[in-house]
Amino acid sequence: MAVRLIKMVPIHKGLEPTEIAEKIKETFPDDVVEITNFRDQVSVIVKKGRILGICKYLHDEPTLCFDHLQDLCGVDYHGKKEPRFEVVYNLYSVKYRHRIRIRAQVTADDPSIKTVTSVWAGADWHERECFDMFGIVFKEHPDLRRILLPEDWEGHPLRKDYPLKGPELEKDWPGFVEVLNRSKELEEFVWKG
Amino acid sequence: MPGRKRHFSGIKLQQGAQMLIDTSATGLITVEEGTKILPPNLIITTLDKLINWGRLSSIWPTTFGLACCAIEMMAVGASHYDFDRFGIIFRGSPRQSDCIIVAGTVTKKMAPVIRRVYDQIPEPRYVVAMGSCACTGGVFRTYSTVQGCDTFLPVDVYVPGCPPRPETLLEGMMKLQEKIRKERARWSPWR
Amino acid sequence: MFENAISPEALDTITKIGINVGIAIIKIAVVLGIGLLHVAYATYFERKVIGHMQVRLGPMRVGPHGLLQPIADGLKLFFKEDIIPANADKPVFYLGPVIFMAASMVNLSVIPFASNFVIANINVGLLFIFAIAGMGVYGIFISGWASNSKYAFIGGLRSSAQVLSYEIAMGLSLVGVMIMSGSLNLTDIVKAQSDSIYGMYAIPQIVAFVVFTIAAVAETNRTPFDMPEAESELVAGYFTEYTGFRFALFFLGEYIAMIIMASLATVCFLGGWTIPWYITNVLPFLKFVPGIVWFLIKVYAFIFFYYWIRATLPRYRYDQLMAIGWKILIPVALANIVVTGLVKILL
Amino acid sequence: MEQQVERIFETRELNVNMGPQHPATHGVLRLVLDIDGETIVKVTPYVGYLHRGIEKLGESLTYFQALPLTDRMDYIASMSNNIGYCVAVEKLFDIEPPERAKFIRTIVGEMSRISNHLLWLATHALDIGAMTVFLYCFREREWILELFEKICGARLTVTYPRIGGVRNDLSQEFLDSLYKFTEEFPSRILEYETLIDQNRIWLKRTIGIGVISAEEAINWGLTGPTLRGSGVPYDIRKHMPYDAYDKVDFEVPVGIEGDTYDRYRCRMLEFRQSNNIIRQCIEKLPPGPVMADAPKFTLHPKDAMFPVTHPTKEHAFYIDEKVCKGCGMCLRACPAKAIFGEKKKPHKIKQELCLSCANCYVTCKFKSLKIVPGGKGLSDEKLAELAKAPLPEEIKKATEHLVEHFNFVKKGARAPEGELYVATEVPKGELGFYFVSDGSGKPYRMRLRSPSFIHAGALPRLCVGHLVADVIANIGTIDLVLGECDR
Repeated sequence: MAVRLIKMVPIHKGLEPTEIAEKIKETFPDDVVEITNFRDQVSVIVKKGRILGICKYLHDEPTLCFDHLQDLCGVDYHGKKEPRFEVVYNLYSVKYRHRIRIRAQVTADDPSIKTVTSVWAGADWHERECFDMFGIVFKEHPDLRRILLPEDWEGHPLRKDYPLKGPELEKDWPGFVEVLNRSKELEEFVWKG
Repeated sequence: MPGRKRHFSGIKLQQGAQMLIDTSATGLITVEEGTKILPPNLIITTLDKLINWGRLSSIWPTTFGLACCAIEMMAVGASHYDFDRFGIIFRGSPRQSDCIIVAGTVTKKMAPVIRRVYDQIPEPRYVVAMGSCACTGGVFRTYSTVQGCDTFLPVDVYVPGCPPRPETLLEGMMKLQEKIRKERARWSPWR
Repeated sequence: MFENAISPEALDTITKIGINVGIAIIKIAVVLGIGLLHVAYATYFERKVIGHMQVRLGPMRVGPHGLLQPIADGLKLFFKEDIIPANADKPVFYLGPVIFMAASMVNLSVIPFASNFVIANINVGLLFIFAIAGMGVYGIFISGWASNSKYAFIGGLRSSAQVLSYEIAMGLSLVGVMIMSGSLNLTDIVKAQSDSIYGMYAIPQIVAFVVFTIAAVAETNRTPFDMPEAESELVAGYFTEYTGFRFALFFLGEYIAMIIMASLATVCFLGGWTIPWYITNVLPFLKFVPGIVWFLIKVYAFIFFYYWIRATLPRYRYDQLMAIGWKILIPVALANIVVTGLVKILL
Repeated sequence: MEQQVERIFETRELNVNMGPQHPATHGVLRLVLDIDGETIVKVTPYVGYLHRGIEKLGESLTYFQALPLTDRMDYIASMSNNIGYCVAVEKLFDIEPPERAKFIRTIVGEMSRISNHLLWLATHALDIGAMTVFLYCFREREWILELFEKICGARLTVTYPRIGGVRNDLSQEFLDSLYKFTEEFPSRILEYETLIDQNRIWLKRTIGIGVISAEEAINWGLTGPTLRGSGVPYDIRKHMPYDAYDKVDFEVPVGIEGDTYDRYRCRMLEFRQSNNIIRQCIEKLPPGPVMADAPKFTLHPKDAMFPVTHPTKEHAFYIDEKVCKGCGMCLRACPAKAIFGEKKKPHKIKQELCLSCANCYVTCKFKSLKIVPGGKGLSDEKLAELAKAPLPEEIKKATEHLVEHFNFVKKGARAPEGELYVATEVPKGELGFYFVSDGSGKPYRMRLRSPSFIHAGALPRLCVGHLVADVIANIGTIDLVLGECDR
C-alpha cells in the first residue's frame, strides 16, 4: 500500500518496426500480404486466416513481447479497395517500448475473423464495438453483443454506406419510436396552466 | 372529462370570457356553453400564492447528469455557486424530486430511460433542458442523437450554451421559479 | 335525580382526572409543537452548518438567511402528488411511514425536558424507549418490503440488521448508567446524576458514553453509518419509492429519532436539565438559568456533533459496520458493565 | 418430496440494475449486478447511453472542424483531448509547432490533468461518502476553470490548442496568476489529505479493494494511473514524449499493490508532479510565435489578410467581363446581394451596395474578379481601367493568403495518404487517435481509442467477489467518463 516515484528516461530500446515486420514475414511468409510504412509507423497487412496465431506469436515471443493491445478497430473501404473491411491491431510492448500495426483483411461476403480475446483480455470490448459498428463477426468471442447501440438496432453505423443522420423516423430504432408515441399519448396529462 | 380542465381562476380563458368574470360574484359563472367555473376568489388566489412560493423555494432536481453539462451542473451545486442558497438540493430518487435537469446530449438509447425517470417524478414536475444538445441536438446531428429532448418531454425552460455557464443555469432555474410563481390552481388532487 | 347518580366524591375524582388529562394534552401539544418545529429547523441547521463547513452558505434566499426554507419544503411536499407504485403492497406501503413516525414521536413522551416537565413519568422509561425504538425498525423494514423495489428492499434489510445490532450495543452501554443511578426512570437518573459527585455520568461512564454515541449515530442511520440510505449505492434506501408527504414522514421521523437520541444522551450522560455542582460553585449566577435551557443546549451540542461527523467522515461498508457493532462495541459495553458493577459492589 | 423442498428453498441471486440514472455511476453507466446477499457474483456493464457518433461525425468534417468534437469527448479534461488530437493531426500533416506553443500546451495539459484529478477525487470521495472533499475539490477546480477562462474564454469546452500550435499567446498576467496557483496548490492537496489520507474509514474502504496484478492490468489494456497503480511504469509522456515533456523533469508515481488505495495515492502524487511541471514550464517558457509556419495546414492569422478584408481600406471589386462565365457562384456568395446578372452571362457589381468583403473574390473559380485598391465609389469604366494596373505587393500577398484561407476552411487541409496511430497521455490513460487518410481534406476513418471504454470493460474483473459498496469504490477508482467511453 505504498507508492513510489519512478524516474523514467525516454529511451527507445526496442526493435525497429521494420525489423519486427521482417520477423513476422519470416515466421508467417504465406499470410503477410504487404508491409507499408508511413511516418515511421509500420503496418503489416495480413490475411485473416491465421490472425490468432500471429497475435499469439507477437504476444508470446520473448524478443517481441507485445503485451499491450493499444487499439483494435475496423475500417471500411467501401468502394475504395478490395477486400472491403480491415481489422486493425495497434500493438505496443511496454517492456521493450516498440510498436507494430497489424491489419487483417476481411471480405464483405464473409465479414468474420477469429477473436483475440484469449491473447489480450482487453480486446473483448474492442471487438464488440467493432461488431457493433461494422458488423464484423468475431468468431469464438465469449460475449458478442452490440455494445454502444441498443440490441435491436438495425445496420452498422460506421460502414460507409450508412447515412450519417441515420435512418428515417419510421425506420428508426423501435425503442425510440415507442418513446415518441408514448409521449404523444401522455401529452394530454401535461399541465397547461 | 370536464374535470380535467382546471380553469378555476379563469386565467387561461378566451379573450371574451375573461371580460365576463365578476370577481365579487360567489356562485358559478358560465364561461362557455356547458362549462362552469368558480370565480377567482380570495382564498384560492392566496392559497395559490402560498403554494407557489413553497414550490419555487424548494425545487429538488433529480441527480441526472448525461454529459458535459452535468459537470457544470455539479459545479453549480458545489461551493462556488451553491444551488443550496435557492433551496435547490439534488435528490437521488426521482420519486422525491420536482424537476429534471436534462444536462447533456440525449441519445436514442437514453431517451426511454429519461422518459421513464420523468414519468416517475410526482406532479407537479418540471423539465429544464440544459445545454444546446438537450435543447436542439447541438453539434451532434448524427444517427444516434435525439434532436432536442422536447421531442418527447414537455420542456419548461431551455438553457442554451455548450455547456452553459453556471450562471446561466442559475438564471434558468430562476426563470423556472418565475414560471412557477405565475401558476394558478395547480394543487388539485392528481388524477 | 341526576344529582344522586354521581356522588360528590366521584365528581371530585372525575374533575381531577379531567384536569390531569387536560394538562397531559396541553403538555403533548406543547412537546409536539415544539418538537416538530425543532425537527423542521434541525433540517435547516443541518444544511446551514454543513454548508458553512463546506465553504458555502446554505439556504439564503427563502426568507431572511433562508429561515423559511423548512416551511417551504414542507409546504411543497404536502402538495405533491402521492404515487403508490403499481406493484407495491398497498396497505403495508401506507403503514410503513406511519409506524416509523409514530414510533419516533411516542418516545418524546418519556423524555424529561425540565425538572417537572415530562408527559409520562414512567418507571421503565429507558426500557420504553428501547422498545419503541425497536418498533421503528418495523416501519423501515416493511416500507422496504412493500415498495417492491430492489433498492428499497436492500435498504430495508440493511437498516433492520443495523438498527437491531446497534440497539444491543446501545442498551448495554446504558446498563452502566442504570447500575450507577439504580433506576430506569429518566427523571430519577437525572436527579441521581446531579446528586453524585461527578455531576454528570459522562465522566465515570466515559467508555459507555463513547459506545452510546457511536451506537446512536448508527441507530439513526446517519453518516458514517448511513448504509440503508447510502445515496451513492442505494439511491435513497428504503424510502426510494415514497413520494410527497409520505417521504416527509420518514424525513421527520429520522430527525425526531435524532433528537430523541440526543435527548437520551443528555439525560443519561450529560445530566439532563441540571448542571454539575462544581460549575455552579464557581459561577453561582448560572443557578438562575432555567433547566430547559441547559437541556436544549446539551441537545443542540449533540446534534451539532451529528452534523459535524456527517460533514467529515466517509461511509463505512456494510460488513465493516456490522463488525464494529458486534466485535468492538458490544464487548466494550459488556466490559464496562462488569467494571461498573465491580466498582459499585466494592465501594 | 426432497426435490420440492429444494426448489422451495432454492436460493437465487438478486438481480439489481444500477443506472443509467444513478447517483454514483458518473453519468450514464449501467451495471447489472447479480448479488448473493451483499456479495457480488456477476457484473455486466452496459455502455452506449451517451453514444453520439463522434467517429462518424468526424469523418464528415475537415480535420480542423473536428477539433471541437474532441472537447465533448472527455469533457472533464477537454484540453488534454484537444492536445491529443492536435498532436495526432500534426504528425499526419508532418508539421512541427513552435517551441513556445509546445510549452504552452504542456502547461494547459497539466492544468487540465489537475482539474480532472480534482473532479475524480471529488466524485470518488463523494461516492465513498466523504462529502466535504467534494466541495473542497470544486473550490480549486473553479480556480483552474477561471484560469482557463482567462486564456480562451471558455470554462469546460475550451478548444484552445490548434493544429500547429495554440490559438493565442499567454499573457504575462495569466502566467503570474498561474504561478500563484502553483505556489498555493500543494497546501490545498495537504488539506484533502488531512481529510481522507489517514482516515481509518477511507483506508478500510480502499485498501485491498479491486486488486489487479501488473500482468493482468496490461493484459486488460488498462492505462494511465489505473495501470500505474498496479506497478507498471507505462506513461506515454515518458515512453513516447510529445510536446515539451522531454524537456521538463518529472517523475512517475507507481503503485505496488494495485488496489484502490494505491491508485488513489498515484493520482494524489500526480497532482504534485503536474504542479511541478507547470512551474518548470513557466520558468522555461521560451519566446517566439505560437503557431507553426505552415500556411497549407494552419489557419492564417487575421492580420495577414487584413489589407484585403479591412472594410475601411475601400477596395472596390470589379468583374472582368471577358473572363466571367456567369456561373453564379459569386452571386450566391455575396452577403449584400450586390452582384446581379443572368446565368451564363457576365455578372456585374452594384458598387453602392458592395461591402468589400471579398467573398466573391475567393469563390470565383475563373479569377474574373479584380481588386481595385481605393476604388470605392468610382464608376465601372474607371474601375475597368484601374483594374489593369498591377496590384501593390502588400495586397497581392494578402489576397494569396485570403484564397488559401478560404480553401483551408472550405475544403480542409489535404493530408497525405496513409494511416497513423498517435497516443497521448490524458489524465485517464492513453488516448489514441487512429487516422486513415485517403488524401482528401477529411479523415477517411477517425478512430478514438478512449481509456474509459477499456476501463469500463475491466470493471467486472475488479468487482466480482467484493461487496455492493465496493462497486462504487471501483467505479470511482478507474476514473470513468462516459462521454469518452461511448464517444
